[in-house]
Amino acid sequence: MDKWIKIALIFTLLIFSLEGFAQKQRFPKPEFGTGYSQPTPVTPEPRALALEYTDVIVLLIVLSLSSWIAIKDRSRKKMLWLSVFTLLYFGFYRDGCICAIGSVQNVALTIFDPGYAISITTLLFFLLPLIFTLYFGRTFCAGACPLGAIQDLLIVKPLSLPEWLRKTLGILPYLYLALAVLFAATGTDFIICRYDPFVGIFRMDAAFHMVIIGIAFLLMGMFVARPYCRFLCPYGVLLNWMSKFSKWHLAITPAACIQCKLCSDSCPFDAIDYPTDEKQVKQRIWGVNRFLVYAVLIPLWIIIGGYAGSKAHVWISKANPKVYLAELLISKPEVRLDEKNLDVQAFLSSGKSMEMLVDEASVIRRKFYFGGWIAGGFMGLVIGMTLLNQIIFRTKKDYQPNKGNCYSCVRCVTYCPVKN
Amino acid sequence: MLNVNSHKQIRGIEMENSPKNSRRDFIKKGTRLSLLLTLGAVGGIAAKHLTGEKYVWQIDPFKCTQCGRCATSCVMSPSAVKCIHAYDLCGYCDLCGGYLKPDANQRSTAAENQLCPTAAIQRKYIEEPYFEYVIDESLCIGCAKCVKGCTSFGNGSLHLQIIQNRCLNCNECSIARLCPSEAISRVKASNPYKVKGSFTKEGKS
Amino acid sequence: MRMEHDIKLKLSFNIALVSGIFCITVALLLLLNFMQMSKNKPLESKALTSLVKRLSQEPNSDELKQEIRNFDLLARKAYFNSQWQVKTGGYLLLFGAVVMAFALRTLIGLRSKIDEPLLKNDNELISRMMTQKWVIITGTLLIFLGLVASYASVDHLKKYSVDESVVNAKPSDDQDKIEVIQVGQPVIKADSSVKVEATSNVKPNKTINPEKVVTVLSSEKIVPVIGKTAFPGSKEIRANVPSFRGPFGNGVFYTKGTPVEWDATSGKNVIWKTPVPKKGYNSPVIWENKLFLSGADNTIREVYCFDRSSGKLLWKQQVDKIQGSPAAAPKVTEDTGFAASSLTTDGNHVFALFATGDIICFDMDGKRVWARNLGVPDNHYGHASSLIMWKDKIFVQYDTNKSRKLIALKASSGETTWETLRKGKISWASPILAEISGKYQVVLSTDPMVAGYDSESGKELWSVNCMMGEVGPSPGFGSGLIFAANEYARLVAIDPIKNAKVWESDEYMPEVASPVCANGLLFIATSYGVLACYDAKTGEKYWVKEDGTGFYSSPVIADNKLYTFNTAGKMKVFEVGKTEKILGEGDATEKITTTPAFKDGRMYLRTPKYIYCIGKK
Amino acid sequence: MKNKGITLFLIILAVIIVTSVTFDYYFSKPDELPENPYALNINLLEKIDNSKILYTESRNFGLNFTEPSGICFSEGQFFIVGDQKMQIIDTFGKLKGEFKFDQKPTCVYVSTQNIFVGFRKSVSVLNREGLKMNEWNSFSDSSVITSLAEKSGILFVADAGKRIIRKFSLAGNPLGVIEGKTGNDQIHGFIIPSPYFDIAFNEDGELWVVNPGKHALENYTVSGDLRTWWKATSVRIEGFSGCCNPAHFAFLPDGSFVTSEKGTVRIKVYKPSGEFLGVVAAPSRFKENSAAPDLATDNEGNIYALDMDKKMIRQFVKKEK
Repeated sequence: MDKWIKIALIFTLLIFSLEGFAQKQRFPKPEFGTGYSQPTPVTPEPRALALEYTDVIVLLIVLSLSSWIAIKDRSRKKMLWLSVFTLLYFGFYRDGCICAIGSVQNVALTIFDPGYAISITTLLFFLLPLIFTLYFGRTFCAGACPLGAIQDLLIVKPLSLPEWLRKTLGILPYLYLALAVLFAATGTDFIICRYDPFVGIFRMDAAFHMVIIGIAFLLMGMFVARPYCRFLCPYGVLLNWMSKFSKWHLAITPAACIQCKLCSDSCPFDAIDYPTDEKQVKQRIWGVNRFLVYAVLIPLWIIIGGYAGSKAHVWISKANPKVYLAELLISKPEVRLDEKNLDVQAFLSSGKSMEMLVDEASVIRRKFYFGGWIAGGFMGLVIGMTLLNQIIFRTKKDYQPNKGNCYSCVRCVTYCPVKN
Repeated sequence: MLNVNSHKQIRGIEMENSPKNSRRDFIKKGTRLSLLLTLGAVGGIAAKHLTGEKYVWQIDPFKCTQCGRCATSCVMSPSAVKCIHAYDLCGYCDLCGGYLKPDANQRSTAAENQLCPTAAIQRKYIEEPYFEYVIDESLCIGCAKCVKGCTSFGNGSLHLQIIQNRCLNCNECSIARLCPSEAISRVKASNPYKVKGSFTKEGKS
Repeated sequence: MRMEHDIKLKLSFNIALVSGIFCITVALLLLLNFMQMSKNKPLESKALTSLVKRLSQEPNSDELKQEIRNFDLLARKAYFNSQWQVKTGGYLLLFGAVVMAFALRTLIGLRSKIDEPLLKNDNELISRMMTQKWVIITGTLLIFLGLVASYASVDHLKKYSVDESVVNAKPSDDQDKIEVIQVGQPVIKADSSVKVEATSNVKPNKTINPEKVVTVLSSEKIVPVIGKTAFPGSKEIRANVPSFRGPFGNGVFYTKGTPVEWDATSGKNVIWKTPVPKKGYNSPVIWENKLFLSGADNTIREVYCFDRSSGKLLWKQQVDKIQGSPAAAPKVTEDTGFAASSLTTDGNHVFALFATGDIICFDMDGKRVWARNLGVPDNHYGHASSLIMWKDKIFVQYDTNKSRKLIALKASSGETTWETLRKGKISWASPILAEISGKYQVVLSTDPMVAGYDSESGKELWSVNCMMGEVGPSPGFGSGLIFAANEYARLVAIDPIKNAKVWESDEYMPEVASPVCANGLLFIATSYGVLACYDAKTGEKYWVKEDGTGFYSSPVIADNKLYTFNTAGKMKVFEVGKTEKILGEGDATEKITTTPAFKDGRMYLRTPKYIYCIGKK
Repeated sequence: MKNKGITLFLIILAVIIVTSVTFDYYFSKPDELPENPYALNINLLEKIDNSKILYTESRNFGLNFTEPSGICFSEGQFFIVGDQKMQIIDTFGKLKGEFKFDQKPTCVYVSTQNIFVGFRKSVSVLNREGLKMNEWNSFSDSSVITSLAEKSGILFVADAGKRIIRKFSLAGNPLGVIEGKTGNDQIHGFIIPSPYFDIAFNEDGELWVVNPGKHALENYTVSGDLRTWWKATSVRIEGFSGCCNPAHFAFLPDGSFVTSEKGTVRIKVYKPSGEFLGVVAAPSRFKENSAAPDLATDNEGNIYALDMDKKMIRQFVKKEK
């Protein structure tokens, strides 16, 4: 009741600032003769803040457990049950929000928009998995990500994809990341959340297209293991970088590899690197020359990419509702008369001048211009680096997980005959 | 077993002796440290704008233009947005612009006269000539038809609010993205509603 | 063992099959439900609408009413049923999927024998070649897409011009010719005699509370406002200081009997001295008995109104809660601050602009009338140009690094009346008003041109390319000529009618202080401490006075005397004449960068901390 | 190639995903969204046949008010109250005088001798020179005074908050109240759901009162007995719509009623008998969902509406045939 009075008081203040309404609001109610008592509107409270902190603690526990399983315990079964728990808790119970993947956008917006405040929970959801990955590999993907868990549980008959396809599709997450950060930083949209394929399934309620996307991904995941994680997840890009330099990482064998090759087919994600075939390496037709060419080409890729990105900024910025509205009003002035166009009508009755709108839109477009350079340059760098990586041969003697791509799911360990 | 052990030993010795490996380790360590620092920096910049408060989405009823998108754009079906009745502002009229169709046949509760598509507003007779209007939240779909009626013809006591125990508090509210009048914004969870003001509770000022 | 294995295999296969069929059935049913719902939305069914329409034609048909009620009930049932179906179907599907997933996993687990490990027989080199090929293809494709997008999309924002929006404005459906009359406010003479006279008429009456009637006017006492002029005419403007550097902003004050000597330390000729709450480099503006200043720091912006006769702070208003106002203040330099722009007033309202782009209007009693944000200026020193107004418009030189604009705002509402995009570079000079050929023009000085704009339409009337650099000094006006100068550029006299330079000089150029012209003489005060007097028409140099310290405060002319303040706070008053003659000196003992205002024989000076009123005691 | 079927299946899925995303992206643009299926169409009510519009707008007087609240026309002058002041303006738009108050006035009535200014809970009596003669403060806390009218030395004060009309002598003595309650079944007191409660005298000296909750105009004797009434309920142009209309009314010299409505703002004229005559100003002339304009008339039958949004007096004159 106290709370309600407080709310009422605060709103009274608000109403005083809106003088136009004040007169209406201050009018007394009828005096009822029948002793009628007036009900108050029911305003249920949102989920308590303490529960948000519980989520962080659960995440921390799940991450620790997952890391422990991957590095010390090495039990696939435990990891499986942990991911079932994650799916139930973070997925179905917490409706898939907030997740570490989406938090990338919140962090980007915080850095670029000083007016936006990020909550501690969100920041921790962003940082904790990255820090864990930096020390233990991508154990977040194995046990603590509900999106990963739902796909992992539905792997039926994983096909091995050819390397060229994996590497080519592997560019997509970078593109998605670049766009997501660009859109978030300009305050345009949170595309990761908007096109999150599984959130609709977690909530058992979503728009039709989201259900379609979600089911399509799950069906795909029966044959291509974890398609979202491997070929779209923007957070995976960051995890990949961290994991490459992780201090400890899941090892297929606890001791020394005996080259039994038993694990070679166990990984549904094609994330096991085979020993280098020295014969083939010697056969290679390209040498230092191509390495140099590719290395020199990287700056060129960056510049051309940045140029293309900056060129595309006009088109990309049309995704921003303000820019879109301003352009609509300029290119089709007749929409002003269209009473069914709610956005235009709302703008016209807002009392804001066209110049102000155009100014705001121009400022946003300007941000897209710089963002276009950066995002394009980044994509150029990614392509250049991917190419360069194809030239480099690192001699590997054993079967070992590729630290960047391995999700630490512990499947391969089961196949290894070497125990202890 | 013996084989494995010896192998291990050999590898161990190799690792320690090979300058290439130790250099690689050093580079790795350095990179890890710099990645950690980068994370720290990102966290630090973000921490500048850190808030311990929880924020939830809410509609400003004074900005709302009753476009109807709350009913169709929410990720929930039916929407987490529902109509709230600020009784303090209500005129308790017999002819309620929010309850009755604009050209209603009679002032009665018959279906042909009701504006609400789901009959979520209940009309109760109090005393001559006053009627109370209560919203059955379980039926309300947030279409804002009654809100528009109440604003155009009445005192504006009916208005839309995001019902916080239904709202999933999405990272980005899909209604806010499409709201033409930018009426939806984040508010502090400690004060999660923007219910229109009241006369009786106003106090004197 | 084998048997058990087979049974398990069969069982899991069957479970997988059954649950798979179950899932597909439920999914199909859901899809069907979805299609049905989206096709004929029960709640908004056309049948129901048409029935209701019919009812309005035959309002007494009970059958029809019954029909509607039945239909309505059905429709709502259908809606809530389908909602229930979706929910239940969703759960069933989930359940089916979980069972199927488990069954399939078991099935595959059981089926897979421990195979011979497959040996990868792909040639790694070939595979790497393929990868390189495809990555290059993808990269090229992305770049190509970006370029195609750039050529296929149109930047409509660039096409936007203000004129267009006027043309495109919603045509009004008013066919009537409506005569619009703006009701003016009476000009209240500030002499107290009216009040005395009026109150003396009051018949004693018990319930009278004379304070309730604040201003009493009988019709004879009212100076009639003629026609549409709700705004002050040039005569009233001359009597007041409605903007930076005096009436019309050209540095000339029309008052008599100004003091030539004073001293802050001894208090000589200091009538009053009041502290100003917050910092600001804006100069005082005055209307009748009220003096206005503004002050700001990076969080708070305020407007102050002082009583001119007593120095009492009459009101102080915060400038906040403005839509579009930035949460964090933009970066400005220390010597610009957030309140560098001087205010302007039309006698009924006062207008203030801040470095955040906030512009606000108060009435004379401090009641907020309107406020808006013009867009946060991108200005590497901070916005510094002052406001000036004529008739019902406030002119804002709103140069930013992004765009150069002269904006006219409606004084009554703050709406943009016109906006002129200017060529050239960002300038910090303030606009002045110059009466040229009987019409008032807004004159601006910027790199590279000095130009005049029509105060009604904002159209550029003339423009002379002669300036350079970061222009700080505002133009001067006198003897029919416009004077503009800037350090490292030149001093130019322009004939605005002929649109041509009359003379120029590059000897002494000011950096901050603006030129002032009166009685055919032009005065320049430079930041390195030179005061120079020229013939306004010919450019002939009459005298030069070296002062050790520089000038930031613009020299002004009041009561036919030239008032100068150097940055050390020393005042020197000169005769406006062809020979140098000092009439008096003063000392503020503080750094002076603002320009004093003169009214009714008194000088008002803002120092870093105080506002002084100086006059003959 | 192995797994041909599966590959095909995967490609189809990928295509589905890409199309879904693209479709969603393109069809959630503001001008591609489906129309509001739940729209309450009140625009239809605003389209009014031109032949029904009997008046044309001829002049506007832009006012210097931020919140005007009441208008009265007397002897060639407008008396406008609002903000914390009253202004007197002649028909040429010349400002003849300004008076300041320490609170916000709600209504004004001008008789030959006096100016009555109503505030929320008090009434001030000024003489025509603007000197305050009297002030009555004896109102209840829940009072909201919305209209004043004077006839033969009795001031009638419409109190919307208490839903009564109070009578005062010019010396300030209360002379009783009119509650509007009669034995008649049709009328049960004044139903006033929002602060709009207007009263006025016609040329014949009859007191007319709006009963907005009933969409009725009622004629009372000075002692408070209901003499006659008429009502018109309809969203169509012929009647009054919403919960509390008409908000304001005034009399033309021939005894016809001029009424104004809030919400969907429209100004209309009714014959003295209550029969609908025609439209003065259609809703399209006003801002949507705005306050009802206060009305005044002059001896020539011109209608003046005080537009609260545009802050001006809008003059409507009869169209010439």
